[in-house]
Amino acid sequence: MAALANEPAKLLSNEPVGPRLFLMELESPYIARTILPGQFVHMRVNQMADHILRRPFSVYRTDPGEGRVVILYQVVGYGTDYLTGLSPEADPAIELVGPVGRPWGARTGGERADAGRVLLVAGGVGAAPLYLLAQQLVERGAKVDMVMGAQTRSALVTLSDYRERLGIGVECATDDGTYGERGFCTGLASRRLDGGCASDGAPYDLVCCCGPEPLMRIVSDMAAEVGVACQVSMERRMACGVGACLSCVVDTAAGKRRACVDGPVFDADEVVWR
Amino acid sequence: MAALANEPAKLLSNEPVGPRLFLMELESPYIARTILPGQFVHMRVNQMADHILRRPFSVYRTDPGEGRVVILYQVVGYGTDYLTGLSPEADPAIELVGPVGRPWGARTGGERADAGRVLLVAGGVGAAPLYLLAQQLVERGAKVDMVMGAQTRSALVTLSDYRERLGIGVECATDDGTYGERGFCTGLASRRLDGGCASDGAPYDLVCCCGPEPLMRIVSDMAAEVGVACQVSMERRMACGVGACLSCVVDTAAGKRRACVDGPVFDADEVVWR
Amino acid sequence: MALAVDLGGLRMKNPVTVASGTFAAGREFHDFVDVASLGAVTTKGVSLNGWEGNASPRIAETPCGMLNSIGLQNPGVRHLLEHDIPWLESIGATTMVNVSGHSFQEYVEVIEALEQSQAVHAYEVNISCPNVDAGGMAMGCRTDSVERVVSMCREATARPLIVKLTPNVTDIAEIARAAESAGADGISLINTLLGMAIDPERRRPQLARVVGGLSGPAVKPIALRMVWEVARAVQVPVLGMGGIASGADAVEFMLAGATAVAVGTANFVDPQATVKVIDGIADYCERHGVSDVNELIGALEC
Amino acid sequence: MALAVDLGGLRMKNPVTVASGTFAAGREFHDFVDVASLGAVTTKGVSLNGWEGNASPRIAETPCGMLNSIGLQNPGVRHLLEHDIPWLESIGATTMVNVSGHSFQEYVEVIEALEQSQAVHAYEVNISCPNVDAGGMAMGCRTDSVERVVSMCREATARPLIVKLTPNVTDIAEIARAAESAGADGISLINTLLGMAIDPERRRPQLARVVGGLSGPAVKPIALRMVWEVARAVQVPVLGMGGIASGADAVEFMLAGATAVAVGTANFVDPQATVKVIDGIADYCERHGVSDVNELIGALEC
Ligand SMILES: Cc1cc2nc3c(=O)[nH]c(=O)nc-3n(C[C@H](O)[C@H](O)[C@H](O)COP(=O)(O)OP(=O)(O)OC[C@H]3O[C@@H](n4cnc5c(N)ncnc54)[C@H](O)[C@@H]3O)c2cc1C
Ligand SMILES: Cc1cc2nc3c(=O)[nH]c(=O)nc-3n(C[C@H](O)[C@H](O)[C@H](O)COP(=O)(O)OP(=O)(O)OC[C@H]3O[C@@H](n4cnc5c(N)ncnc54)[C@H](O)[C@@H]3O)c2cc1C
Ligand SMILES: Cc1cc2nc3c(=O)[nH]c(=O)nc-3n(C[C@H](O)[C@H](O)[C@H](O)COP(=O)(O)O)c2cc1C
Ligand SMILES: Cc1cc2nc3c(=O)[nH]c(=O)nc-3n(C[C@H](O)[C@H](O)[C@H](O)COP(=O)(O)O)c2cc1C
Ligand code: FES
Ligand code: FES
Repeated sequence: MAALANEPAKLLSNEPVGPRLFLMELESPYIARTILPGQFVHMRVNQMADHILRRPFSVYRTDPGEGRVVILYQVVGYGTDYLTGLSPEADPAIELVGPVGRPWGARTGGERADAGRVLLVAGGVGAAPLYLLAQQLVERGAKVDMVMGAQTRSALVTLSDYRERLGIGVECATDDGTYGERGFCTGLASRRLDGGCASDGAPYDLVCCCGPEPLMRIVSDMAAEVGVACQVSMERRMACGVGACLSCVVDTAAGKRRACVDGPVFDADEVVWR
Repeated sequence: MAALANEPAKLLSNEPVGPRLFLMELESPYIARTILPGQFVHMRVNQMADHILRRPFSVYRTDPGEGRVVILYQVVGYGTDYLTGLSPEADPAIELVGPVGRPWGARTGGERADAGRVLLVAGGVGAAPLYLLAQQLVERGAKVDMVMGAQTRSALVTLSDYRERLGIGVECATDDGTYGERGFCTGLASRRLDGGCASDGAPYDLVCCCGPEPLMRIVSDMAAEVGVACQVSMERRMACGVGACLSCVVDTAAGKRRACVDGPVFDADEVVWR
Repeated sequence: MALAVDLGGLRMKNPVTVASGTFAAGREFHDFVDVASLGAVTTKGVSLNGWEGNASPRIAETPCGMLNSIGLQNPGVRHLLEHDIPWLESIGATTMVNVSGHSFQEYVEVIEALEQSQAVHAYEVNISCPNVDAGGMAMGCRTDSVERVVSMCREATARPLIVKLTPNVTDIAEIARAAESAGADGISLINTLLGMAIDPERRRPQLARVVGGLSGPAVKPIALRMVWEVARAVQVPVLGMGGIASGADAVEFMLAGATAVAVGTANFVDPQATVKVIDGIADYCERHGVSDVNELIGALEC
Repeated sequence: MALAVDLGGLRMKNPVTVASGTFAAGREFHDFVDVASLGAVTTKGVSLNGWEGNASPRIAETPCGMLNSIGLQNPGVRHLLEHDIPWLESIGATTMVNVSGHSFQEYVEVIEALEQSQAVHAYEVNISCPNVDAGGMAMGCRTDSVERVVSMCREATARPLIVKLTPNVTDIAEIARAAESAGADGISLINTLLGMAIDPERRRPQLARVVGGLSGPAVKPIALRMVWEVARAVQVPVLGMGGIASGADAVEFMLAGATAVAVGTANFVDPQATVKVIDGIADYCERHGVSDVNELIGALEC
C-alpha cells in the first residue's frame, strides 16, 4: 500500500446535495492517485481550533488525472456542521492524512478482489465508501448488484452515480417509502442473497456492506446463513487515524483491532458485534 | 451614560491601512449613536472559539446617522491577527458590548468638557481613541493641537483624518525619522506644553494622552510640571469588560480601580505608574 | 414546566446561579439580563475588612480557558451590606454570599455581619481560592481544616451553608464528606485549577503572581468528573460549575448529580449567558418530556 | 546551535520526545517524520503479558482537549522486544520504554525483561495511568507507594529511570520528592487529568469506562504549573508534557524548568508535530541568541 502523507488539500467545491448531505471536492493529487476502495482520509480543518481532533471520511469518488477526491458527508455534529460553512473562496486550510486503512477485499487477497459476483449493501452515507469498489469491480468485469437504503428519496444522492456512471443495478428502500420499498433495506438484501446475482441467478462470491452497525450486523448474519463471504466497514471515533493511539478498536475474534489501520474493512465473521 | 448593550454587528469593511494596521467598519447602530469619546467596545468574534475572551477596542470614528462605527486596530497577537482574515462576504458573527467606560473629560465634569485649549498626545494606535474627542472639541469651538508619534511614516494612518476632516494642526515624530521629527513624540509634546496653544500661545487647559504606558507617564509628568490637567487612557487585559471581574485594575491614589468602567480614561495625577 | 430546585434549603426558581467573582453582585450585568430571574445571584468573595488583591496583570487567556489571579479583591463585608445587598433586595433577587477569610475566625465574623441582613439567603464558604496566601486553597485541601472551618461557620448560622471546594486535591470525595459531616447543607465545586502561563518572548510569567486559577470550557471535563464523584459520595445537594456555557453543559452537570449549576467565565464571553443557560435547560426538558427539572439530577445512565 | 540535552543519563540529540501512548513505537509515524531524528521515542506503556484495555468508545473530544480511556492496551513486553525495539534499533532511534504493571512486582519483571535488550536506553515508569483499576494512578498518589515502586525498579536497572507522575494529586512536589529520594533519575509529568464527558441527549457517559484522562492544549496551564513546581522541588531533571503543540509551547516548559519535553495529543492533530516542535525550539534559540538549548532550562524570570 502507498505510504501515508499529510497532504494540504485545496477546497474546490462544497455543495448541499440532500438532507444534511454535502459533497466536497478537494484537490489532493497524491491521495487521489493512491487511495484504494474502502480507504479513508483523516481531515484537519485549521480554524476548528477548539475541536482539536481530525475527522475521518471515506473517499467517495476520485479523479486521479485531475488530482481530485470527492467526499460525501452527512452533518451529525460540530465538525461536519463546521464543514458546511467552508467555501473555496475563503481558501480554508485543509490537510488530509491518507490514504489510510485496509481496503475492501484486502483480507484474503486475490481471491476476493477477483470476486465475480458481488452484492453491495449500503445504508445512508455508507454508500460513499462502496463507490470506488463498485467502479473497480465493474472495470474488472465483475457482476455487481446493489441494495441501498436511506431515510427518504432525497437522501439517495449517490443513486444516479451508481446507476448512470457505473451502470449498476440498484434496488432501493426508504424509511418513509418515498422511493423504492418502504422500510429498511435488509429485506431487499435478504431477497437478493436468496435469489442470487441479478443477471444470472448464480450465488454471490462476496457481500460488501457499509452503513449503521445494526444493518451491518444483520447483513453479515444473512450472508453467513447462505454461506457467502461478507465484509463490513466499521466506524469508530478516531484520534490519530494512523494506528498509534488505540482509540478506535473493534472487538474481533482475534481480540481488539484498530478500525483505522486493521480496518475499517473487516471480514464480517471476525467481528464480535456489540 | 447610555445603558450597555451586546449588539450584533455587521462587518462592512476590513482593510489594511498601514504596517500591521487595519481599519474595520461595522454596522452597530445603538453603539454608533451612544458612544462617547474615549469609550470602547468589547468585541466577540464567534469562530475564535479556542480563544474565549473578547477583545477591547476603542471606537475611532462613528457615523451615527448610518449606524456605523470604525475601529483602527494593530495586529499584536492571535485575536488581532484573526481579525485581519474576516471579510464582509463571509458575514462573520461579531458582537459588540458597549458603550463601555468613562469618557474623556468625564471626571471633573463640565469644566473639562468645556476646556478651551486642549493638547492631544498620541502614540501609535493611541491616536484612535482621541479622534472622537477631537471632533467633539472642534465642534464646540475649542482650540485643539495634536502631537502624534509612530514608528514610521506609513504608520501615521490617522493623520489625514485629523488634519483634513477636522482641520487640526498636528505635529509628528517617527522613530525612524521618515516623517516629522526623528525619535519619540515626547520632545514635541514638551515644546508644545512650554510654548502653549499653537494659535495664541496661551496655556492649555487640558492634555489628553493615549499610547504606550511609558509615553503616558512622561507626558503626565510634563503636564504636572507645567500645571496643566492631564488625562490618560489606560490599557489592561480585560475579561468581562463591564466592571465585574476585577481583572483590569489600575493602581491609583484611591486604590485599585477598574480600567474598563472606572477608566479607561483616568486623571493622570491619580495614576500610580508601575 | 417546573424549574425550581432546593439547594440545601436555598429555594431557587431555576437551577442557575453565577460563579462567584464572575458577576460581581449582579449590577454590572443588569443591562444584559434581569438579574432577579436567576435562580440565585452568588456574589464576589467578601472578607471582613476588604482586600486589595494581587498585582496586574491578573488574567491570561489559555486554550479554551483563562487564568485569573485576582486574589479576592473586595471592599469588605460592610460595603457589601450597604451597597450591594440592598440593590439585590430591591430587585427581588435570591442572594447567596460567597464568604472568604484569612483565618477560621474571619469566616465566622463575615457570616455574623451578614446575619444582620434578611436579604442574604445563603452562604457559599470559599475554602478553595488558589490566589491568596493565607486561607483559601490550603485550607480546603485537608479534611481536618475543612471540618474545622465548616463547623465554625455552621455554628454561626442556620441559613443554608454551601461549602465550595478546590479541585486541586487527590480525593475530592473525601473532602466533600468532611464538609458534609461538619454540617454543610451543600457542596459547591469546582473552584479554579491552579495553573500558569508564560510569555516565552519575554521569558516571564503572564501573571504578576506567576500562578493563577484556570476556568472556562477547558476545565469542564474535570469539573464534571468531580461533581459526579462528589454527588455519589455525599447526601447533600451539589452546586456544579466549571466551564458551563450552554443549556447542554448545565444538563450534563445535573445528570452527573448537580442540583444546581453556576455560570462563571461564560459571563465574560456572553453577558447573556445566564439566561441562555436557563432557557437551554427548559428547552432540553421540553424536548425530552421532562416535566420537572429535578428529574435530571443524577439521572446519568451508566 | 547545541540542542542536545541529558535527561538523567539519557542522552537526547534534542529535547523532544513523544508522550507515551500517542506515538505507539514510532513506526506508524515514520511516513511523516524521521523517527530517529527525535530526541527519543517513548513507547506505549507495556506490561508483562499484555492487557486488553477498556471497551469502546475510548475517546471523546472536549474543549481544546480530549479524554481517553484506552486502559493501557498492549501486547506485552515480549512482543515489544521482538517487534518494536528491533525496528527502533534498526533506524537508530533513542528509545525510552514506558513501563506499566498491575503490581509492584510486575514493574520489576517488565524492566528485567527489557534489560536484555541493549536498544532500550531508558525507562519511564508510569505510576499515573487513570485508566486501569489496579496499579496506575492510585499508586502514584501516595508517597509511600511511590517510594516503594521506584526503589524496586531502581534495584532492577542501572539505566536512566524516569518516573511519570499523575497530576491528580494535592501536592505534586511532595510526590516528586518521594520519587527522587527513591532513586529516580528524572521526573516526567503530567500524565492525564481525570475527567468525564456526557452525551446529554442519550444521558450517557461518552466513554464506555465513564471516566478518562484529559490531554491536549486545555491542560497546558496546569502542566506548566506542575513542571514549574516540581523543577523547583527536585534536583533531577524534568521531562515536561501536557498540551505541547508548538516550539513556543516547548520553550515555555523549558523556561519553567523542564530539561526535555514530550509531544502527545498534538501528534493526532498534526503527525509532523514533533519535528515542528524541534524546529520551533531551534528557531526560538536563534532569534534569541541562545547558543545552547540548555540555557533555557529554568530560565523563567520571576
Ligand atoms: C473510516 C471512517 C470513514 C467515514 N466516512 C464517512 C463519510 O464518508 N461520510 C460521512 O458523512 N461520515 C463518515 N464517517 C463518520 C464521520 O467521521 C463522523 O460523522 C464525523 O467525524 C463526525 O464529526 P462531527 O464533529 O460532526 O461530530 P461530533 O460532534 O464529533 O460527534 C457527533 C456524533 O458522531 C459520533 N462520532 C464522531 N466521530 C465518529 C466516528 N469517527 N465514527 C463514528 N461516530 C463518530 C459521536 O460519538 C457523536 O455521537 C466516517 C468515519 C470513519 C471512522
Ligand atoms: C480600553 C482599550 C481600548 C483599546 N483600543 C484599541 C484600539 O483602538 N486599537 C488597537 O489596536 N488596540 C486597542 N486595544 C488593545 C487591544 O485590546 C489588544 O491589542 C488586543 O486585545 C490584543 O489581542 P490579541 O489577541 O491580538 O493579542 P494577545 O495574543 O491576546 O496578546 C498579545 C499581547 O497583547 C497584550 N494584551 C492583550 N490584551 C490586552 C489589552 N486588553 N490591553 C493591553 N494589552 C493587551 C498581551 O498581554 C500580549 O502581550 C485596546 C485595549 C483596551 C483595554
Ligand atoms: C475572575 C474570576 C474571579 C473569581 N473569584 C472568585 C471568588 O471571589 N470566590 C470564589 O469562590 N470563586 C471565584 N472564582 C471561581 C469561580 O467562581 C468558579 O469556581 C470557576 O471560575 C469555575 O467556573 P467557570 O469555569 O464557569 O468560570 C473566580 C473565577 C474567576 C474567573
Ligand atoms: C491516547 C493516549 C494514550 C496514552 N497512553 C499512555 C501510556 O500508555 N502511558 C503513559 O504513561 N501515558 C499515556 N498517555 C498520557 C500521555 O503520555 C501524556 O502524559 C498526556 O497525554 C499529556 O500530554 P499531551 O497533552 O501532550 O497529550 C496517553 C495519552 C493519550 C492521549
Ligand atoms: S485512531 Fe489511533 S489507532 Fe486508530
Ligand atoms: S474587565 Fe472585568 S472588571 Fe474590568
